[in-house]
Amino acid sequence: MAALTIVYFAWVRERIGLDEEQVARPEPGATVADLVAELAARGGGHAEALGDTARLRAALDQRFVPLDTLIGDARELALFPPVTGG
Amino acid sequence: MAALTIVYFAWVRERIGLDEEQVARPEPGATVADLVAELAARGGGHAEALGDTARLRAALDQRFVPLDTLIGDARELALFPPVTGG
Amino acid sequence: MKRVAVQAGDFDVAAELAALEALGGGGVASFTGVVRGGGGLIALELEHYPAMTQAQVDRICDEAMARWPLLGLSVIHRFGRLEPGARIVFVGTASRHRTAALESCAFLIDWLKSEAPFWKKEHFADGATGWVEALAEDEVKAKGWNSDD
Amino acid sequence: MKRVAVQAGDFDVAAELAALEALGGGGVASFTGVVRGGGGLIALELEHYPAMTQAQVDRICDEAMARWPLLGLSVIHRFGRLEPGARIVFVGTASRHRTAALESCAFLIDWLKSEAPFWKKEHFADGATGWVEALAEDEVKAKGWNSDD
Repeated sequence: MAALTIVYFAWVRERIGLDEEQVARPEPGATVADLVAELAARGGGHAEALGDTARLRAALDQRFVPLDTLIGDARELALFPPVTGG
Repeated sequence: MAALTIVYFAWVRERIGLDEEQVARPEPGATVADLVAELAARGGGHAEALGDTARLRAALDQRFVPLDTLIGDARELALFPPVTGG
Repeated sequence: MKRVAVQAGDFDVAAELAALEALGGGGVASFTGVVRGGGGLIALELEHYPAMTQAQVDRICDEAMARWPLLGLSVIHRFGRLEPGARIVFVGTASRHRTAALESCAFLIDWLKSEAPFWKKEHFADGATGWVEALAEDEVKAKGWNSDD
Repeated sequence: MKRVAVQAGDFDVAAELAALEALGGGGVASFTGVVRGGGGLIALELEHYPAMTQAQVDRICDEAMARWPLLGLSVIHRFGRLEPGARIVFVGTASRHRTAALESCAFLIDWLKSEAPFWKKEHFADGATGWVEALAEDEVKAKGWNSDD
Protein backbone atom coordinates (compact mmCIF):
# COMPACT_ATOMS: atom_id res chain seq x y z
CA MET A 1 0.00 0.00 0.00
CA ALA A 2 1.16 3.53 -0.69
CA ALA A 3 3.11 5.52 1.86
CA LEU A 4 1.26 7.89 4.18
CA THR A 5 1.71 11.64 3.73
CA ILE A 6 1.98 13.66 6.93
CA VAL A 7 1.47 17.43 6.81
CA TYR A 8 2.42 19.77 9.62
CA PHE A 9 1.16 23.25 10.53
CA ALA A 10 2.03 26.20 12.76
CA TRP A 11 4.63 25.47 15.48
CA VAL A 12 4.48 21.75 14.80
CA ARG A 13 5.72 22.52 11.28
CA GLU A 14 8.32 24.98 12.55
CA ARG A 15 9.77 22.63 15.17
CA ILE A 16 9.99 19.70 12.78
CA GLY A 17 11.33 21.93 10.04
CA LEU A 18 9.19 20.29 7.35
CA ASP A 19 5.85 21.12 5.70
CA GLU A 20 5.26 17.47 4.99
CA GLU A 21 6.92 14.10 4.79
CA GLN A 22 6.13 10.57 3.64
CA VAL A 23 6.29 7.67 6.06
CA ALA A 24 5.84 3.93 5.61
CA ARG A 25 2.22 3.02 6.17
CA PRO A 26 1.78 1.85 9.78
CA GLU A 27 0.49 -1.60 10.72
CA PRO A 28 -3.27 -2.10 10.48
CA GLY A 29 -4.61 -1.33 13.94
CA ALA A 30 -2.26 1.64 14.44
CA THR A 31 -3.87 4.82 15.71
CA VAL A 32 -2.80 8.41 15.09
CA ALA A 33 -1.42 8.44 18.64
CA ASP A 34 0.69 5.34 17.92
CA LEU A 35 2.25 7.00 14.88
CA VAL A 36 2.79 10.27 16.76
CA ALA A 37 4.65 8.35 19.52
CA GLU A 38 6.80 6.62 16.92
CA LEU A 39 7.65 9.94 15.23
CA ALA A 40 8.41 11.64 18.57
CA ALA A 41 10.79 8.78 19.38
CA ARG A 42 13.02 10.01 16.54
CA GLY A 43 14.06 12.80 18.92
CA GLY A 44 15.16 16.30 17.80
CA GLY A 45 12.49 18.50 16.21
CA HIS A 46 10.04 15.63 16.05
CA ALA A 47 10.26 15.06 19.79
CA GLU A 48 9.94 18.78 20.43
CA ALA A 49 6.89 19.11 18.21
CA LEU A 50 5.08 15.88 19.01
CA GLY A 51 6.09 15.08 22.59
CA ASP A 52 3.14 16.72 24.30
CA THR A 53 0.03 15.17 22.76
CA ALA A 54 -2.29 17.27 24.93
CA ARG A 55 -1.34 20.21 22.69
CA LEU A 56 -1.74 18.30 19.42
CA ARG A 57 -4.74 18.00 17.12
CA ALA A 58 -5.08 15.84 14.02
CA ALA A 59 -6.99 15.45 10.79
CA LEU A 60 -7.19 12.35 8.60
CA ASP A 61 -7.92 13.05 4.95
CA GLN A 62 -8.95 16.61 5.89
CA ARG A 63 -11.35 15.67 8.69
CA PHE A 64 -10.63 16.44 12.34
CA VAL A 65 -10.23 13.25 14.35
CA PRO A 66 -9.33 12.38 17.95
CA LEU A 67 -5.79 11.04 18.38
CA ASP A 68 -7.06 7.56 19.20
CA THR A 69 -8.53 7.16 15.70
CA LEU A 70 -7.30 4.29 13.52
CA ILE A 71 -5.24 5.51 10.57
CA GLY A 72 -6.70 2.77 8.35
CA ASP A 73 -6.31 3.52 4.67
CA ALA A 74 -6.22 7.30 5.00
CA ARG A 75 -3.91 9.00 2.50
CA GLU A 76 -3.07 12.16 4.45
CA LEU A 77 -2.55 12.79 8.15
CA ALA A 78 -2.27 16.38 9.40
CA LEU A 79 -0.75 17.24 12.77
CA PHE A 80 -1.05 20.72 14.27
CA PRO A 81 -1.79 22.73 17.43
CA PRO A 82 -5.38 23.63 18.37
CA VAL A 83 -6.73 25.96 15.67
CA THR A 84 -7.04 29.71 16.18
CA GLY A 85 -9.18 30.97 13.31
CA GLY A 86 -11.90 33.58 13.27
CA MET B 1 -51.88 74.82 36.92
CA ALA B 2 -51.47 74.57 33.17
CA ALA B 3 -53.60 72.21 31.13
CA LEU B 4 -52.28 68.75 30.27
CA THR B 5 -51.33 67.97 26.69
CA ILE B 6 -52.27 64.51 25.44
CA VAL B 7 -50.63 63.14 22.31
CA TYR B 8 -51.89 60.11 20.42
CA PHE B 9 -50.12 57.70 18.07
CA ALA B 10 -50.91 54.94 15.56
CA TRP B 11 -54.46 53.56 15.69
CA VAL B 12 -55.21 55.44 18.91
CA ARG B 13 -54.59 58.66 16.98
CA GLU B 14 -56.59 57.46 13.98
CA ARG B 15 -59.64 56.40 16.01
CA ILE B 16 -59.71 59.62 18.02
CA GLY B 17 -59.02 61.65 14.90
CA LEU B 18 -56.58 63.97 16.67
CA ASP B 19 -52.80 64.13 16.98
CA GLU B 20 -53.11 65.86 20.30
CA GLU B 21 -55.47 67.73 22.56
CA GLN B 22 -55.39 69.77 25.75
CA VAL B 23 -57.42 68.69 28.77
CA ALA B 24 -58.00 70.26 32.17
CA ARG B 25 -55.41 68.99 34.62
CA PRO B 26 -56.87 66.07 36.58
CA GLU B 27 -57.21 66.09 40.38
CA PRO B 28 -54.03 65.31 42.32
CA GLY B 29 -54.11 61.58 42.92
CA ALA B 30 -55.43 60.80 39.45
CA THR B 31 -53.60 58.08 37.55
CA VAL B 32 -53.16 57.69 33.81
CA ALA B 33 -55.81 54.94 33.95
CA ASP B 34 -58.27 57.33 35.66
CA LEU B 35 -57.85 59.90 32.91
CA VAL B 36 -58.08 57.24 30.19
CA ALA B 37 -61.40 56.03 31.68
CA GLU B 38 -62.68 59.60 31.77
CA LEU B 39 -61.72 60.18 28.13
CA ALA B 40 -63.22 56.85 27.01
CA ALA B 41 -66.48 57.88 28.71
CA ARG B 42 -66.82 60.63 26.12
CA GLY B 43 -67.86 57.88 23.68
CA GLY B 44 -67.25 57.97 19.92
CA GLY B 45 -63.64 57.74 18.75
CA HIS B 46 -62.35 58.19 22.28
CA ALA B 47 -64.30 55.15 23.47
CA GLU B 48 -63.15 53.16 20.46
CA ALA B 49 -59.50 54.10 20.96
CA LEU B 50 -59.26 53.97 24.74
CA GLY B 51 -61.86 51.40 25.77
CA ASP B 52 -59.53 48.39 25.92
CA THR B 53 -56.71 49.37 28.26
CA ALA B 54 -54.97 45.99 27.81
CA ARG B 55 -53.98 47.22 24.34
CA LEU B 56 -52.84 50.68 25.53
CA ARG B 57 -49.42 51.91 26.56
CA ALA B 58 -48.51 55.32 27.96
CA ALA B 59 -45.63 57.74 28.41
CA LEU B 60 -45.50 60.71 30.79
CA ASP B 61 -43.16 63.47 29.69
CA GLN B 62 -41.58 61.06 27.16
CA ARG B 63 -40.96 58.20 29.58
CA PHE B 64 -42.86 54.92 29.37
CA VAL B 65 -45.02 54.39 32.47
CA PRO B 66 -47.54 51.77 33.60
CA LEU B 67 -51.16 52.94 33.41
CA ASP B 68 -51.48 53.06 37.20
CA THR B 69 -48.89 55.86 37.42
CA LEU B 70 -49.92 59.18 38.99
CA ILE B 71 -50.10 61.99 36.46
CA GLY B 72 -48.75 64.48 39.02
CA ASP B 73 -47.35 67.60 37.40
CA ALA B 74 -46.40 65.97 34.09
CA ARG B 75 -46.80 68.27 31.12
CA GLU B 76 -47.37 65.70 28.38
CA LEU B 77 -49.17 62.38 28.36
CA ALA B 78 -48.83 60.08 25.33
CA LEU B 79 -51.26 57.22 24.65
CA PHE B 80 -50.56 54.59 22.01
CA PRO B 81 -50.61 50.85 21.19
CA PRO B 82 -47.66 48.62 22.08
CA VAL B 83 -44.69 49.78 20.03
CA THR B 84 -43.48 47.91 16.94
CA GLY B 85 -40.09 49.40 16.13
CA GLY B 86 -36.92 47.72 14.96
CA MET C 1 -18.21 56.45 20.02
CA LYS C 2 -21.98 56.53 20.30
CA ARG C 3 -23.95 57.46 17.23
CA VAL C 4 -27.75 57.59 17.33
CA ALA C 5 -29.83 58.77 14.40
CA VAL C 6 -33.57 58.83 13.84
CA GLN C 7 -34.15 59.88 10.27
CA ALA C 8 -36.39 59.59 7.22
CA GLY C 9 -33.57 58.99 4.75
CA ASP C 10 -31.56 55.88 4.01
CA PHE C 11 -28.14 55.31 5.51
CA ASP C 12 -24.78 54.00 4.39
CA VAL C 13 -24.11 50.69 6.14
CA ALA C 14 -20.54 50.53 4.80
CA ALA C 15 -19.70 53.93 6.30
CA GLU C 16 -21.14 52.92 9.68
CA LEU C 17 -19.19 49.67 9.70
CA ALA C 18 -15.99 51.39 8.60
CA ALA C 19 -16.29 53.83 11.52
CA LEU C 20 -16.78 50.94 13.94
CA GLU C 21 -13.89 48.93 12.45
CA ALA C 22 -11.63 51.97 12.78
CA LEU C 23 -12.05 51.86 16.58
CA GLY C 24 -9.50 49.05 16.54
CA GLY C 25 -11.69 46.77 18.57
CA GLY C 26 -11.21 43.36 17.06
CA GLY C 27 -14.90 42.64 16.46
CA VAL C 28 -17.76 44.50 14.82
CA ALA C 29 -21.28 43.05 14.86
CA SER C 30 -24.24 44.45 12.99
CA PHE C 31 -27.88 43.90 12.30
CA THR C 32 -29.81 45.52 9.47
CA GLY C 33 -33.59 45.27 9.26
CA VAL C 34 -35.16 45.41 5.81
CA VAL C 35 -38.84 45.79 4.83
CA ARG C 36 -40.09 42.36 3.81
CA GLY C 37 -42.32 42.19 0.76
CA GLY C 38 -44.96 39.59 -0.05
CA GLY C 39 -48.68 39.32 0.60
CA GLY C 40 -49.35 42.34 -1.59
CA LEU C 41 -47.45 44.75 0.67
CA ILE C 42 -46.52 47.91 -1.16
CA ALA C 43 -45.22 50.01 1.73
CA LEU C 44 -44.61 50.17 5.42
CA GLU C 45 -45.30 53.49 7.11
CA LEU C 46 -43.31 54.09 10.27
CA GLU C 47 -44.81 56.57 12.70
CA HIS C 48 -42.83 57.66 15.74
CA TYR C 49 -43.01 60.01 18.72
CA PRO C 50 -40.49 62.66 17.75
CA ALA C 51 -40.21 64.31 21.16
CA MET C 52 -39.31 60.96 22.68
CA THR C 53 -37.59 58.81 20.08
CA GLN C 54 -34.07 60.15 20.03
CA ALA C 55 -33.85 60.36 23.83
CA GLN C 56 -35.26 56.88 24.26
CA VAL C 57 -32.92 55.27 21.71
CA ASP C 58 -30.11 57.14 23.43
CA ARG C 59 -31.08 55.60 26.76
CA ILE C 60 -31.13 52.12 25.23
CA CYS C 61 -27.63 52.72 23.86
CA ASP C 62 -26.38 53.91 27.26
CA GLU C 63 -27.79 50.75 28.78
CA ALA C 64 -25.88 48.61 26.24
CA MET C 65 -22.66 50.55 26.93
CA ALA C 66 -23.11 49.99 30.66
CA ARG C 67 -23.64 46.24 30.21
CA TRP C 68 -20.90 45.39 27.72
CA PRO C 69 -17.33 46.66 27.23
CA LEU C 70 -18.03 48.39 23.93
CA LEU C 71 -15.68 50.68 22.05
CA GLY C 72 -18.57 52.10 20.09
CA LEU C 73 -22.01 51.64 18.73
CA SER C 74 -24.20 53.05 16.04
CA VAL C 75 -27.98 52.87 15.91
CA ILE C 76 -30.05 54.27 13.05
CA HIS C 77 -33.83 54.01 12.85
CA ARG C 78 -35.83 55.34 9.94
CA PHE C 79 -39.39 56.65 9.94
CA GLY C 80 -41.85 57.53 7.17
CA ARG C 81 -42.92 55.51 4.16
CA LEU C 82 -40.63 52.62 3.22
CA GLU C 83 -41.02 50.17 0.36
CA PRO C 84 -40.13 46.46 0.37
CA GLY C 85 -36.38 46.04 0.27
CA ALA C 86 -35.74 49.36 2.03
CA ARG C 87 -33.61 49.37 5.16
CA ILE C 88 -35.51 50.26 8.36
CA VAL C 89 -32.99 49.93 11.14
CA PHE C 90 -29.28 49.44 11.66
CA VAL C 91 -27.44 48.42 14.81
CA GLY C 92 -23.65 48.17 14.87
CA THR C 93 -21.38 47.48 17.83
CA ALA C 94 -17.62 47.26 18.25
CA SER C 95 -15.74 45.54 21.04
CA ARG C 96 -12.46 43.82 21.78
CA HIS C 97 -14.57 40.75 22.59
CA ARG C 98 -16.65 39.17 19.85
CA THR C 99 -19.22 37.93 22.35
CA ALA C 100 -19.75 41.46 23.70
CA ALA C 101 -20.20 42.81 20.18
CA LEU C 102 -22.68 40.08 19.19
CA GLU C 103 -24.67 40.06 22.42
CA SER C 104 -25.01 43.82 22.63
CA CYS C 105 -26.15 43.90 19.00
CA ALA C 106 -28.89 41.35 19.78
CA PHE C 107 -29.82 43.28 22.94
CA LEU C 108 -30.14 46.56 21.06
CA ILE C 109 -32.37 45.20 18.34
CA ASP C 110 -34.56 43.38 20.87
CA TRP C 111 -34.91 46.57 22.92
CA LEU C 112 -35.63 48.74 19.91
CA LYS C 113 -38.48 46.36 19.07
CA SER C 114 -40.15 46.80 22.43
CA GLU C 115 -38.81 50.05 23.92
CA ALA C 116 -38.56 52.53 21.07
CA PRO C 117 -41.69 54.55 20.23
CA PHE C 118 -42.29 53.43 16.66
CA TRP C 119 -45.43 52.00 15.08
CA LYS C 120 -45.69 50.29 11.71
CA LYS C 121 -48.64 50.54 9.34
CA GLU C 122 -48.85 48.22 6.36
CA HIS C 123 -50.20 49.42 3.01
CA PHE C 124 -51.34 46.76 0.54
CA ALA C 125 -51.80 46.85 -3.23
CA ASP C 126 -55.59 46.52 -2.88
CA GLY C 127 -55.75 49.67 -0.77
CA ALA C 128 -56.11 47.86 2.54
CA THR C 129 -54.05 49.05 5.49
CA GLY C 130 -53.38 47.66 8.92
CA TRP C 131 -51.25 48.41 11.96
CA VAL C 132 -48.66 45.77 12.76
CA GLU C 133 -49.45 44.17 16.11
CA ALA C 134 -46.70 43.98 18.68
CA LEU C 135 -45.56 40.41 19.30
CA ALA C 136 -45.88 39.24 22.90
CA GLU C 137 -42.68 37.34 22.04
CA ASP C 138 -40.83 40.63 21.53
CA GLU C 139 -41.82 42.04 24.90
CA VAL C 140 -40.70 38.77 26.49
CA LYS C 141 -37.39 38.88 24.61
CA ALA C 142 -36.61 42.40 25.78
CA LYS C 143 -37.56 41.52 29.35
CA GLY C 144 -35.28 38.47 29.09
CA TRP C 145 -32.28 40.80 29.05
CA ASN C 146 -33.22 41.91 32.57
CA SER C 147 -32.61 38.49 34.07
CA ASP C 148 -29.18 37.63 32.68
CA ASP C 149 -26.84 39.91 34.61
CA MET D 1 -27.36 31.67 -1.27
CA LYS D 2 -24.24 30.26 0.32
CA ARG D 3 -21.00 32.02 -0.33
CA VAL D 4 -17.74 30.74 1.15
CA ALA D 5 -14.39 32.29 0.36
CA VAL D 6 -10.92 31.61 1.75
CA GLN D 7 -8.62 34.21 0.30
CA ALA D 8 -5.52 36.33 0.85
CA GLY D 9 -7.08 39.59 -0.30
CA ASP D 10 -9.42 41.98 1.47
CA PHE D 11 -13.17 41.87 0.85
CA ASP D 12 -15.98 44.35 0.38
CA VAL D 13 -18.29 44.18 3.40
CA ALA D 14 -20.83 46.50 1.77
CA ALA D 15 -21.15 44.23 -1.27
CA GLU D 16 -21.62 41.16 0.92
CA LEU D 17 -24.30 42.87 2.98
CA ALA D 18 -26.05 44.22 -0.10
CA ALA D 19 -26.27 40.68 -1.52
CA LEU D 20 -27.74 39.42 1.76
CA GLU D 21 -30.21 42.33 2.03
CA ALA D 22 -31.36 41.64 -1.54
CA LEU D 23 -32.61 38.21 -0.48
CA GLY D 24 -35.64 40.02 0.95
CA GLY D 25 -35.28 38.35 4.30
CA GLY D 26 -36.12 41.03 6.79
CA GLY D 27 -32.93 40.71 8.83
CA VAL D 28 -29.23 40.62 8.04
CA ALA D 29 -26.68 40.03 10.80
CA SER D 30 -22.93 40.29 10.39
CA PHE D 31 -19.69 39.98 12.25
CA THR D 32 -16.37 41.32 11.03
CA GLY D 33 -13.13 40.46 12.79
CA VAL D 34 -10.31 42.98 12.59
CA VAL D 35 -6.63 42.59 13.58
CA ARG D 36 -6.15 44.34 16.93
CA GLY D 37 -3.05 46.42 17.36
CA GLY D 38 -1.23 47.24 20.59
CA GLY D 39 1.62 45.59 22.48
CA GLY D 40 4.01 46.30 19.65
CA LEU D 41 2.18 44.00 17.21
CA ILE D 42 3.10 44.81 13.64
CA ALA D 43 1.42 41.91 11.84
CA LEU D 44 -0.59 38.75 12.23
CA GLU D 45 0.32 35.87 9.93
CA LEU D 46 -2.52 33.47 9.25
CA GLU D 47 -1.49 30.00 8.18
CA HIS D 48 -4.12 27.52 7.03
CA TYR D 49 -4.51 23.99 5.64
CA PRO D 50 -5.46 24.71 2.05
CA ALA D 51 -6.63 21.20 1.19
CA MET D 52 -9.05 21.30 4.10
CA THR D 53 -10.09 24.89 4.74
CA GLN D 54 -12.70 25.52 2.08
CA ALA D 55 -14.40 22.15 2.60
CA GLN D 56 -14.40 22.58 6.37
CA VAL D 57 -15.84 26.11 6.28
CA ASP D 58 -18.41 24.80 3.83
CA ARG D 59 -19.43 22.09 6.29
CA ILE D 60 -19.79 24.65 9.07
CA CYS D 61 -22.04 26.71 6.79
CA ASP D 62 -24.18 23.67 5.94
CA GLU D 63 -24.55 23.02 9.65
CA ALA D 64 -25.80 26.59 10.20
CA MET D 65 -28.25 26.28 7.30
CA ALA D 66 -29.58 23.04 8.77
CA ARG D 67 -30.09 24.61 12.20
CA TRP D 68 -31.66 27.94 11.28
CA PRO D 69 -34.11 29.01 8.57
CA LEU D 70 -31.61 31.10 6.63
CA LEU D 71 -32.14 32.67 3.24
CA GLY D 72 -28.44 33.04 2.76
CA LEU D 73 -25.05 33.35 4.33
CA SER D 74 -21.63 34.56 3.42
CA VAL D 75 -18.39 33.59 5.13
CA ILE D 76 -15.00 34.98 4.15
CA HIS D 77 -11.76 34.12 5.90
CA ARG D 78 -8.43 35.61 4.94
CA PHE D 79 -4.98 34.07 5.27
CA GLY D 80 -1.46 35.46 4.92
CA ARG D 81 0.12 38.50 6.53
CA LEU D 82 -2.36 41.04 7.95
CA GLU D 83 -1.56 44.31 9.66
CA PRO D 84 -3.44 45.89 12.59
CA GLY D 85 -6.75 47.28 11.37
CA ALA D 86 -7.03 44.74 8.54
CA ARG D 87 -10.15 42.60 8.31
CA ILE D 88 -9.57 38.89 9.00
CA VAL D 89 -13.01 37.33 8.83
CA PHE D 90 -16.56 38.16 7.82
CA VAL D 91 -19.75 36.29 8.60
CA GLY D 92 -23.10 37.50 7.27
CA THR D 93 -26.48 35.80 7.56
CA ALA D 94 -29.96 36.66 6.27
CA SER D 95 -33.26 35.37 7.60
CA ARG D 96 -36.90 36.35 7.92
CA HIS D 97 -36.33 36.08 11.66
CA ARG D 98 -33.89 38.41 13.33
CA THR D 99 -33.10 35.85 16.03
CA ALA D 100 -32.15 33.25 13.42
CA ALA D 101 -29.89 35.75 11.68
CA LEU D 102 -28.18 36.82 14.91
CA GLU D 103 -27.84 33.37 16.45
CA SER D 104 -26.49 31.74 13.30
CA CYS D 105 -23.98 34.57 12.94
CA ALA D 106 -22.74 33.97 16.50
CA PHE D 107 -22.66 30.21 15.87
CA LEU D 108 -20.62 30.60 12.70
CA ILE D 109 -17.98 32.82 14.25
CA ASP D 110 -17.72 30.56 17.32
CA TRP D 111 -17.29 27.52 15.06
CA LEU D 112 -14.76 29.19 12.82
CA LYS D 113 -12.68 29.91 15.93
CA SER D 114 -12.52 26.27 16.94
CA GLU D 115 -13.31 24.21 13.83
CA ALA D 116 -11.59 25.93 10.92
CA PRO D 117 -7.93 24.99 10.26
CA PHE D 118 -6.25 28.37 10.76
CA TRP D 119 -3.35 29.32 12.99
CA LYS D 120 -2.23 32.82 13.90
CA LYS D 121 1.35 33.92 14.41
CA GLU D 122 2.06 37.32 15.92
CA HIS D 123 4.97 39.45 14.72
CA PHE D 124 6.19 42.23 17.02
CA ALA D 125 8.16 45.39 16.35
CA ASP D 126 11.19 44.07 18.29
CA GLY D 127 11.39 41.04 16.00
CA ALA D 128 9.78 38.63 18.45
CA THR D 129 7.14 36.23 17.18
CA GLY D 130 4.69 33.88 18.82
CA TRP D 131 1.85 31.57 17.92
CA VAL D 132 -1.51 32.59 19.35
CA GLU D 133 -2.72 29.96 21.80
CA ALA D 134 -6.23 28.61 21.38
CA LEU D 135 -8.53 29.68 24.19
CA ALA D 136 -10.12 26.83 26.11
CA GLU D 137 -13.07 29.23 26.29
CA ASP D 138 -13.45 29.08 22.51
CA GLU D 139 -13.58 25.31 22.38
CA VAL D 140 -16.18 25.41 25.15
CA LYS D 141 -18.22 28.03 23.27
CA ALA D 142 -18.31 25.98 20.09
CA LYS D 143 -19.26 22.86 22.04
CA GLY D 144 -22.03 24.88 23.71
CA TRP D 145 -23.90 25.00 20.41
CA ASN D 146 -24.24 21.21 20.57
CA SER D 147 -26.39 21.29 23.68
CA ASP D 148 -29.00 23.94 22.86
CA ASP D 149 -32.03 22.96 20.77
